[in-house]
Amino acid sequence: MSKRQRLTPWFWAAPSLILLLGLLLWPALQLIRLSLCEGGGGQSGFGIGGSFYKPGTWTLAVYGGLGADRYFWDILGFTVWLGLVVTLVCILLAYPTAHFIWQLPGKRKAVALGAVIVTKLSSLLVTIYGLKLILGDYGPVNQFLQWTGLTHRPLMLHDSAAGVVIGETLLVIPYTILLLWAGLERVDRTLLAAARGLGAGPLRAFTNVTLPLSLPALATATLVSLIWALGAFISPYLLGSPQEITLAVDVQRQMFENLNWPRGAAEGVGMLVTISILATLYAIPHRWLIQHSGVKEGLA
Amino acid sequence: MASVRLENLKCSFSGVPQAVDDVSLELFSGELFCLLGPSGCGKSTLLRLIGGYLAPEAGRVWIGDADVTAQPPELRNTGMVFQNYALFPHLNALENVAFGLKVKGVRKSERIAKAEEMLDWVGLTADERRRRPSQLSGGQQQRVALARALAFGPNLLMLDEPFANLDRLLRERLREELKQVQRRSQTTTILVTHDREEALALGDRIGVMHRGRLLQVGSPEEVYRSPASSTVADFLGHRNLFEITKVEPDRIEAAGAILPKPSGAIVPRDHLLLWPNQLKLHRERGTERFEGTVTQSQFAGTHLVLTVTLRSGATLEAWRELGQDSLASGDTVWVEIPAAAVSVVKQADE
Amino acid sequence: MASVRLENLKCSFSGVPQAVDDVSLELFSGELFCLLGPSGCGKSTLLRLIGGYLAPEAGRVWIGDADVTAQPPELRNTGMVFQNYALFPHLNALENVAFGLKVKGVRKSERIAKAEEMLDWVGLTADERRRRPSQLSGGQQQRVALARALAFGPNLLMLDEPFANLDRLLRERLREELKQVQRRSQTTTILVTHDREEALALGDRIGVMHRGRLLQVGSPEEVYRSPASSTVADFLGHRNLFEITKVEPDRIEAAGAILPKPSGAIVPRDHLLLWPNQLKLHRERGTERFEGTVTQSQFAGTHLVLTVTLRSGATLEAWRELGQDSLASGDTVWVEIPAAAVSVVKQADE
Amino acid sequence: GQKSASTSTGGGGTKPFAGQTLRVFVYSGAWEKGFNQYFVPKFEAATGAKVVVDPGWWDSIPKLKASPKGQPAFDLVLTDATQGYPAIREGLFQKIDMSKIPNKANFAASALDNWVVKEDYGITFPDSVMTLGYNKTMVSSEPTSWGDLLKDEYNGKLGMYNSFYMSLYTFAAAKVAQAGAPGTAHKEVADNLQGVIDFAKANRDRVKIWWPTSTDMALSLTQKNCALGNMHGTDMIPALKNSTDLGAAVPAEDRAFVLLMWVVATGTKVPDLAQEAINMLLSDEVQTGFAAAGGATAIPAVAAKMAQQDKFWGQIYPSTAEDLAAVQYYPYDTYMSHWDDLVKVWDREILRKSA
Amino acid sequence: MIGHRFGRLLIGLVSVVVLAGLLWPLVYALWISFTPLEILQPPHAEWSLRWYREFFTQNRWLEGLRNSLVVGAIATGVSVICGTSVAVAVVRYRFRGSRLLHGAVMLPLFIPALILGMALLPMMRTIGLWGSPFAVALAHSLWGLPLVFLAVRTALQDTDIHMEQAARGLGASAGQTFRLVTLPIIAPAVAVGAMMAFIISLNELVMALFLCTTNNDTLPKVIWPNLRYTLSPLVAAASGVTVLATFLLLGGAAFLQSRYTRNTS
Ligand SMILES: Nc1ncnc2c1ncn2[C@@H]1O[C@H](COP(=O)(O)OP(=O)(O)OP(=O)(O)O)[C@@H](O)[C@H]1O
Ligand SMILES: Nc1ncnc2c1ncn2[C@@H]1O[C@H](COP(=O)(O)OP(=O)(O)OP(=O)(O)O)[C@@H](O)[C@H]1O
Ligand SMILES: [Mg+2]
Ligand SMILES: [Mg+2]
Repeated sequence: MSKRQRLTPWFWAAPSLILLLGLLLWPALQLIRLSLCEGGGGQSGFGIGGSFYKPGTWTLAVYGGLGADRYFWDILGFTVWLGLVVTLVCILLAYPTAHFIWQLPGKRKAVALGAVIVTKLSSLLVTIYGLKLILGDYGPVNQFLQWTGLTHRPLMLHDSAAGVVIGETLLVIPYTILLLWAGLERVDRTLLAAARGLGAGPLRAFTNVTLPLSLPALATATLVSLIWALGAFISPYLLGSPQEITLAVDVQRQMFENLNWPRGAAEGVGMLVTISILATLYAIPHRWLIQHSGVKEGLA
Repeated sequence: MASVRLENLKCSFSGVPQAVDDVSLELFSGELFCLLGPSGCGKSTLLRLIGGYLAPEAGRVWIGDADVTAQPPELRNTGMVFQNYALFPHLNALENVAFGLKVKGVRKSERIAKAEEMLDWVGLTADERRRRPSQLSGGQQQRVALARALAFGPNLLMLDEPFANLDRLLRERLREELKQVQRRSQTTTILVTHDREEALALGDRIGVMHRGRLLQVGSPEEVYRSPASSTVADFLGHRNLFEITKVEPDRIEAAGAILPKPSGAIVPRDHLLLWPNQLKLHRERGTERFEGTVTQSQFAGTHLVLTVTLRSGATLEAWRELGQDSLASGDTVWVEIPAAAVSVVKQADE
Repeated sequence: MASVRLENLKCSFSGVPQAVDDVSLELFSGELFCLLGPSGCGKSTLLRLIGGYLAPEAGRVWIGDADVTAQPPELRNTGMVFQNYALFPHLNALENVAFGLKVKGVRKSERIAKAEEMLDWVGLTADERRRRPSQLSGGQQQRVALARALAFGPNLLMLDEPFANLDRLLRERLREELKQVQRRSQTTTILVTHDREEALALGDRIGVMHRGRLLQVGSPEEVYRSPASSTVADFLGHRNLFEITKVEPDRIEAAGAILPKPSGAIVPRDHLLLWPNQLKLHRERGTERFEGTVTQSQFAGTHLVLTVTLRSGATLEAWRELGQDSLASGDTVWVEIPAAAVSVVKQADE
Repeated sequence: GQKSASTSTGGGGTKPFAGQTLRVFVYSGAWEKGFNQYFVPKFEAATGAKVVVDPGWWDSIPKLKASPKGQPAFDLVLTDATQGYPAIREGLFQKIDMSKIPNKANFAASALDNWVVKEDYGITFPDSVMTLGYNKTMVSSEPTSWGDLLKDEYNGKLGMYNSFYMSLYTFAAAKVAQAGAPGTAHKEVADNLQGVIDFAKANRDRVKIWWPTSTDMALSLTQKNCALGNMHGTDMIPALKNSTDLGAAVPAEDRAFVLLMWVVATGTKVPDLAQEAINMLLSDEVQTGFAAAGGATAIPAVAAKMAQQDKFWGQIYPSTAEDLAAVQYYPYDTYMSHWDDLVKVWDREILRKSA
Repeated sequence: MIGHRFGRLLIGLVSVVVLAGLLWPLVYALWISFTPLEILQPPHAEWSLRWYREFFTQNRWLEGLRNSLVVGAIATGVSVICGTSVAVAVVRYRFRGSRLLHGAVMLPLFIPALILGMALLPMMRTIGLWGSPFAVALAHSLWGLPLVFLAVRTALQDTDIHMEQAARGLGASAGQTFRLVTLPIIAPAVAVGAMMAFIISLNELVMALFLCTTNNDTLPKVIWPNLRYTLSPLVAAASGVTVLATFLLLGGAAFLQSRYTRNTS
């Protein structure tokens, strides 16, 4: 391979590298540095608590504290739980929806896609508060449930885990739908016809052809949903109770309500590590999915 | 197995008002029907209509006793080799072939055995059948498609140029064996081909399509030797086709030559068809011989194909065996046209 | 324009250790070279190596005076018709054809004119050339691919079965004109084809590939009439190929028949090749005639192809003109093998 | 820039601060609106300086901390005690010259009874008052005392702020009310912090909703997701005005205010201008404006006038001189000295069900 | 046949419920935006345009909308360029460091916005971008980049490589091939990626909180701090206007695009 050829990929990667090295390296280092400072807290010497951090100090104390802190592990556990549940719900709901949109004829397809996008064009707050009104004790959903007789007292759909999952799903699922739809659009319809001709009904044609061919998109959609749900901030913050705190929420709490910057930074590092681990773990099924999908080999 | 009846099928695309135009056809149970026609005449479209991959605008499709016009492909039990193969990219060759059996619910060991058998038949090595379509050569892919269409035992087999990318040897073997398999299983088969010889050799009957219409249907000999129109004759590759310009009680004129009138009613605008292997070329002048010049000489394996331009300007094709003394471009020849070399093609209104 | 030199090219895929195996070849500037070979023998792979779409494991590629082994495709100025066409799905036929000119920076009006001309040539209607590949028939797509490869005036043209999906008429016209265009522009051309007749009719020289190796290179007549090995002969469709089992000073034995020894050195394991059109079939017994039974009779347009099984069990193919009295399956015949009907194929070690 | 320049020349060209710019951080929403309406034009007209208002949320202190030395992101900052105390100790704010702020005298002394003022770091003032908000349709009788929160009928129907600076004090008020000594919450927090904490732990299950923002609580009350709870006074007023279902009370005992302060960033280029601004912010006129926009005021005369004009305002904020004299902030000093422990217990054992 | 119908019905039902579920909060919120009241309550008897009037008379909100669209456009542009090109590098070439690059591209998504915002503030001030819309936009493109990358990577992976080879063979350079062949083929995926990048920028608050200055506040930066106090229906009206504005812009772009392609073909 000539030198020129060896450099070609780096040429393609250059814009991103500049962006990442320029803007990401510093924050990442900053985050780690901050987590290694001594906290202000009771020992700040001002006679008052909560004083951000002590510049220039080095300690692993925060990490030690985190490791021993049940509270942190609870939050981490909930974060991961929420990430997985929301991802699962998103995929389960988004796949049929994306498939449905894919099957729609031209104009109606555009309308359906527009509907998915439009929900993300309005302010998050509006969506969340709109949802809060809907999920209230006396809101339409609870009234409907009581009317059907499924329940006799209002379900706690707000300020609860249910609310967080519903809210986060609502925020994440448009991405899932869009990614899955883009994947399905690339499925060659003549292959479906061929499968039908070989005696496969619509369901078998789906499981044997459409599904495997859309696996790469499914893999990507899962990854994006997972990462997004793991970083959940707004819906646990506004639709959850203190029982449903995620790492992203707690980073904010630690930094700006409890004024403990090193702890906030350390939790940020924890979040980075957690997501990295999950994303790496996910690479295993991801690769499996890709392999079973007939994706073509790249140029050698 | 199943007979097929097409009644006034019609199909159009935007910009192509008559991709398939009022086609009616009856296929007999167990017959092998060859569909011929120029590129873009609607052959593939017709197959797609029969297979249910496309809904006709008008007309009906019957398979056996059932009107299947409204039925989806999976209920028609037709095996199809698509022109572009349409192999499943995520399955290897073996899985592709076993697909039809799998969705039929055949046990794994059984369907693998059947698929292996089919792949043996089309000559894919053990190694090749573990590969995905993207890792197979063009011809190998085509063979997988053929094996796939046959493996699940369809009632009706539709092959859209199934041998186009195969070498002659393989093609001949496969078409031989296909014919045997087809005979044995009595599977009604439609074969689209561009190869006249293939059609003549294989087909129980032949249909010639042109611009979405079915111009002639008949046995190979019938169609080849008595084309229904000059379009058909032209398409079948008859080069020596000349419009008859003058008809007298016992003579006719065509291509500037006066010939004895063949039997039967002849009117001007009918065509004269001369068989190139029956024409005799002489180096000497003689009665009833027409002077011309050899303008091209092409080697065709077992014989030479000579192009002769007559005095009248008409161009003839005549074959010459290799053993005979050779004629080269520029030589002057005298062409003898025996009665056996002459056929008449009636002009149908199209 | 450009000569091409391949030196010991080698390429393998996982599972296919010798997709292309030590191929050396020199193409003369302006020649039309036909590449023949069974499905999966490595023809397309060889073209991809020459075009730079694939990097060889060993060996070099020279185009003109330049070693282009390490150069990307766009610097090689080769036009290629891919076996699967590889048309751009987002461009219509016209834009596909104009693509090569566009990236060369040719002005819009000019490149459109050129593209239109090419499409006229391959016979796409004005309406069809506004359509995307997915809306064209198989043959139409292939023609677009052909037009695209020719339009931008490459130094080297590589055609991977460019006529496979075209009907005979069109194919003949196009290959005729291709040859003329090629002659006129003196574009070095490699044509992969399965059609023996195409290769014989078109090629200045022919190469026969088998399992990644180039077995024989020569003029059409040379290769056809004097195949370098039984593999080549077999591939060229010579049916009457028999291993010589016994060599005596003036006679040889093959296929159970004792024949006069042809001139030249002959050893056992060489093969005997009988030309089917030279064999004479008689209804009567005679000296030097071998008894056999007609087992199959196939119509081939201008003649019948008869399969005759000899007493020894060997199967012969013999042609019979249509005019002669017909022989049917089951008839007993006596085969006469004139000296002109016999060639010898030396057994090369492969 | 042009507009203010022309005003200043139009004003006669004698203005002391012409051409200078004052960057002010205020809270978004009501504060921002009032500030822009009642302060900015007047101040610009009077000084010839230009005011750049940068409204925000909790981002002021981090932004200041992230600013390079000597180039603070703002000159004048509005902040509260929880962030302001440590920020002052961090050295983010500089001392001001109290002699340049004569209007300080307008304020009730109680408002300024604070170390921030005493150490010359800035001017403190009461803002939002802890309010007992409820939905009339959800209560059998309108609650009047923090002790009412402990009634059995409201068990599991309370809404409380998830920040301890307000809610722990609410628990303290309820505790002393239950013990029959309303009005001693401050003392209780100072003397018996552990008792208050234990009380909060014991009663945490009565809370249904731990609200994160006023918006949330207002919504929860109107939607009947909870029956009653503590609330920011400032944010209760618009809610009361718009929903007849809602009711609010500010029990006179244990009334507590949020402590806000005007402070000047260390390293500012325009310290004098900032002081001038603080002075004007304390003027009768500006204070009247702020009060009309829904804020409290520490100027007795202004408060009395407001209470006459607006009955909701009067219901919630102290308006008589003696009320004003009794103004108390949340017990920030106690909080600060036990900060780490409080945070821990609050987050783990009160907000969350301890395992 | 019955199973088939039932399956279709079920899929249709789920999809309609999901789509309705997605739209419902928005519709509800838009309904609220017509309230005459000052709190988030749907209008009952009487509808009013008061909050829209308020929106259009308050400079800060209008400017916020404008800034949001500008920042979103820049962020989308940067994300699309970076994300698409890096996807090409990772999918089309095998080279040392490819995996590392892959990880690095994903990394921004793993770091809380808060940290990014706090750390980027001093940096933007030193490079002198602070105060321009590029500061926020570049920060947002850190999140847009991985999303575009993921969407495009998937599309590139199953784009037929023969197409690109054919273009190269016709004399197109790698760049031309990408522009004229690859890009149009993967356009839907790029569009989805771009859409996601734009949406993220439009909604992102925390980085904006740190990196915006008064003259380039984005809409979330204007809206969000209000949360501390009683959120007014102005926010709902703002959403109504945002939806409308974005749609007009997108629709206009699509219209021009279709006109353009019709003229050129
Ligand atoms: N990507 C690949 N991976 C693995 N094997 C391959 C790949 N491409 C081709 N092959 C194998 O290499 C051999 C040569 O393939 P090639 O396409 O050159 O054959 P070909 O001569 O063009 O055949 P055909 O006439 O059928 O098109 C075949 O056996 C094929 O299966
Ligand atoms: N999807 C489509 N949209 C528009 N026109 C189409 C479409 N599919 C086919 N056509 C047109 O319909 C006509 C018939 O196409 P068809 O594929 O049936 O031809 P064919 O006989 O199979 O040709 P070939 O031998 O070249 O494969 C052609 O002119 C083709 O361009
Ligand atoms: Mg076709
Ligand atoms: Mg090939």
